[in-house]
Amino acid sequence: MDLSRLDRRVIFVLMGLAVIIPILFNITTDVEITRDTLDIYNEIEDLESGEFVMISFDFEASSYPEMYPLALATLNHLFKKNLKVIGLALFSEGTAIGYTLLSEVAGRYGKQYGADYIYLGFRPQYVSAILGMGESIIKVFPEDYLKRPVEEYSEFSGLSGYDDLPLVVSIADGSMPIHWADYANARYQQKVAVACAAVMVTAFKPYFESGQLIGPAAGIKGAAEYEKLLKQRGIAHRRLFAQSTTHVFIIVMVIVANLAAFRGRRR
Amino acid sequence: MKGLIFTFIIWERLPVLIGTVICIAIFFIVTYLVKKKGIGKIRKVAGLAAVDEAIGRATEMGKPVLFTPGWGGDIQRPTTIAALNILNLVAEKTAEYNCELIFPTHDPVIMSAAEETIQNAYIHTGHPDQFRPDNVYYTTTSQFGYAAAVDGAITRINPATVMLLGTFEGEALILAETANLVGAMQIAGTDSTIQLAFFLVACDYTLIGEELFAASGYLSKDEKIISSIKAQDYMKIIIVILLLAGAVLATFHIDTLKEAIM
Amino acid sequence: MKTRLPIAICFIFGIFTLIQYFTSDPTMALIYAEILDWMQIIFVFTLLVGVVTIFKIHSIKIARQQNNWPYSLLTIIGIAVMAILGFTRGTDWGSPFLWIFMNIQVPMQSTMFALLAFYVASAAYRGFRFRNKEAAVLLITAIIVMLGRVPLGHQISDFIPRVAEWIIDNPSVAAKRGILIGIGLGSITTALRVILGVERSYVGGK
Amino acid sequence: MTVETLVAAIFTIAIFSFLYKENPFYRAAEHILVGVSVGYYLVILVEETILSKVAKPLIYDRNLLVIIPAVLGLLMFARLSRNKGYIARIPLALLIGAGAGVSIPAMLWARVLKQMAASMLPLQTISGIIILVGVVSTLAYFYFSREQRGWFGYMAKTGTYFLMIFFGATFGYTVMSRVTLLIGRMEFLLYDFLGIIG
Repeated sequence: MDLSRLDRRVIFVLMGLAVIIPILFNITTDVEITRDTLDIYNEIEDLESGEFVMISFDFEASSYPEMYPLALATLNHLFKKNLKVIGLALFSEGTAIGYTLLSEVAGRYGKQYGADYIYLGFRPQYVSAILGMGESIIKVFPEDYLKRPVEEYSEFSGLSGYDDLPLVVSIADGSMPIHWADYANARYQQKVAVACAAVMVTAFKPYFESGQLIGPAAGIKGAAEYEKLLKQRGIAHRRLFAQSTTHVFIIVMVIVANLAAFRGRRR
Repeated sequence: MKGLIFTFIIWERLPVLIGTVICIAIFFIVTYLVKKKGIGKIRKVAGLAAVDEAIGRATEMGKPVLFTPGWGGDIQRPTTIAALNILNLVAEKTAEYNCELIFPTHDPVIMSAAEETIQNAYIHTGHPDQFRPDNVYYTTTSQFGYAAAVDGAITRINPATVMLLGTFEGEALILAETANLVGAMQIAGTDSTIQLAFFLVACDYTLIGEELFAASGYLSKDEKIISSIKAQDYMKIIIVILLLAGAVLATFHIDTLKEAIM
Repeated sequence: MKTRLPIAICFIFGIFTLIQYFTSDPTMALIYAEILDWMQIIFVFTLLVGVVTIFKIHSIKIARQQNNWPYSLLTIIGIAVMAILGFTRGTDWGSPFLWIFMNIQVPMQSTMFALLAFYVASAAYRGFRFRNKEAAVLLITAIIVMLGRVPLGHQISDFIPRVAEWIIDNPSVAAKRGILIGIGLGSITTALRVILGVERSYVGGK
Repeated sequence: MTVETLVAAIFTIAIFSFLYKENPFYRAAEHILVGVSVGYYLVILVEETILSKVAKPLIYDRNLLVIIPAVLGLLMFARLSRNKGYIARIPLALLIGAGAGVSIPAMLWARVLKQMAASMLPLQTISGIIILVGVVSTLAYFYFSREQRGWFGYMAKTGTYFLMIFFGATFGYTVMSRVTLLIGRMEFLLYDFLGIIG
């Protein structure tokens, strides 16, 4: 059999098995906490209870499986700290997901909509939305997601621009944190913490190293670390075992492919 | 008057102001030099010849060329503009060879700009009748709705060449692998650094980051684009000099330059 | 008129927003905030145009009974159902609009994205070869990072995650900075071309 | 099993079937996905923007200023006409012009100056040297005014290696993300749909 010309469907089947089998075993592994996750955790931990914090659901429906554990961990932290949470979305698909997640976690902590948190909804054209909120949040969002004027919520009616927000948290699957850095941080020196998909880490790293962004809690490992810091082991911990085995599977495939190609060449 | 100017300017932004002025100055000087002194030579980017080869191949096989600028770019992005410049050249070639050109996109504004570009290219080369407006279309703004639609299109129309030039995100590898599955030649180019890793592994030819901009200049021999690339090159020289100076100063614990820039 | 007016508008708004950045003038700040609002509103209309286009394309397909027209019908039904439900029954918790979104759109899109895991495997198998020194560097770095970012790497040796972290914090950051600076410069010169009216591709010119 | 799970599972499997080959089942799912996502977008946009930023300010606050962007927006529809398309260039020009204007200082500060400052590190440390060499050689690779020969060729070549390290690291991280997504979908099929309790 010529291994270097394996039908891709065979690879697909093997890949499927590499994921399914470990899931069935349901093994929970432990994680080491890294500095990156600790950075965002500490930033939130240092806020005083009752301070405002903005959380932006900057992701699309497609990356929900990866973003869900991250969003859950961050929201748990925000509500546990009794912060006043302002939710919004800069991707249209994040709108409904953000609202669902926010309501779900707020419910667990017995938080009241309008008093402890609000959800502003979605604005297109993220650059002008991010810049606009620096001038006035209420001008950008005169109404919340439920179509009530934001000024009617006495706890939130005094919001002006970024000056009132010690921290913005961006839960992102794509490059939105870079826009937060390029516009909110560059123009208004707004602190922006990031929980993001693992795929974005190398792209964002220069921004973290230079202090333009804070964090990140990244991917399933970041979520597991965050869970450990909050002492609430959950979904991210459960997924790590399958994650490990699948990585190993891909590495083995690459080695096999190279050996097969090498043997083919020698012949 | 002096006091007025003093309060009018935000002084913390002075470094940015100086930088902007320098950039604008270089831009004008270089544009002038390129026009008058003809300094407009740039090196060839590897993999460029592939564009011609790819269209020739499609013509021989009697199959279409599919060009898509990816998901995530909008019309004002430099990448999109570079992609449209290349599209213009591709359209001229496909018009000449009478080869079908298909252009799906996720953005209605890009769609209309592309339609104008392609139509002009067909008129320009004297084949206005071959232009089919239905081949330039909007799919959906949703990322994977777009990916599903382009994927479906690739498997159904079976193009000889797939050009993935523009701003790509997660959908990049889906499109590249599907193109490979139907045996199409893939030419990719993007400034989305994450997807470049996949394009390099999965595609026949890949233009890396700024090479995409340079490619559009090299191919079109367009003075305005070449001047831009040249201007960027001069800015890079300044940046490298500043970087070296800054690092040397930092070594001796002098952070003046660093602080001045921030 | 067809190209001059747009270029003039482009120039005026470009120069204004550029200068405004450097000033503390309150009137200019107000106008600037207004412009940002306008951008959002205009942008929404461009998307509406897109929706109309897609409706048109699929309606034509159905009307002419072109190849695969029943599938186009599904698209039209999808748009119509979502629009009707969204506008009449709201988008709040428990609305049918949100139900379809969470149970049809979200699962399909995330599955579409999950297909990538399979493609990663096949692309890695097909394309990840020690062809030359560059490819070898790419391959080895990828393997170290893949191992270093799961608990398994840590269990094999403490060394692996530490090397992975070092790579990401040093050489990888350096390369990304180079790319960032380059793209930053590219964006600046393109923006200048656009404002000065040299770049006219968006008005269909050369 | 709830209706929700059943519906989601059917569509999930329809998409996965593409891995075997393109088929009518996938094609139907693809077209439904396009339709539903466009419909979703339409509703969110109209409710979140047109109503709250155009209609309500106009009706309740008598804010006549919003008529300007609304009219400009309506001009975009000229695109749909065969010969009046050029009218749409006016609102497009505003979007592009203002977008370009705000981007210049933003790019210069965040992508150029800030990144430069962060790269000016003391050269006694290994990471200071690596960052400097890496940034400079990568910039050399993207320098187009000179052929990559001689000493300059070596520099550009060094840049290529830095780029490859970056792409390799990115590849590794991306694999991680994609695998997580697949695990998420598989967990859904195994736990929620098939009811296999792990």
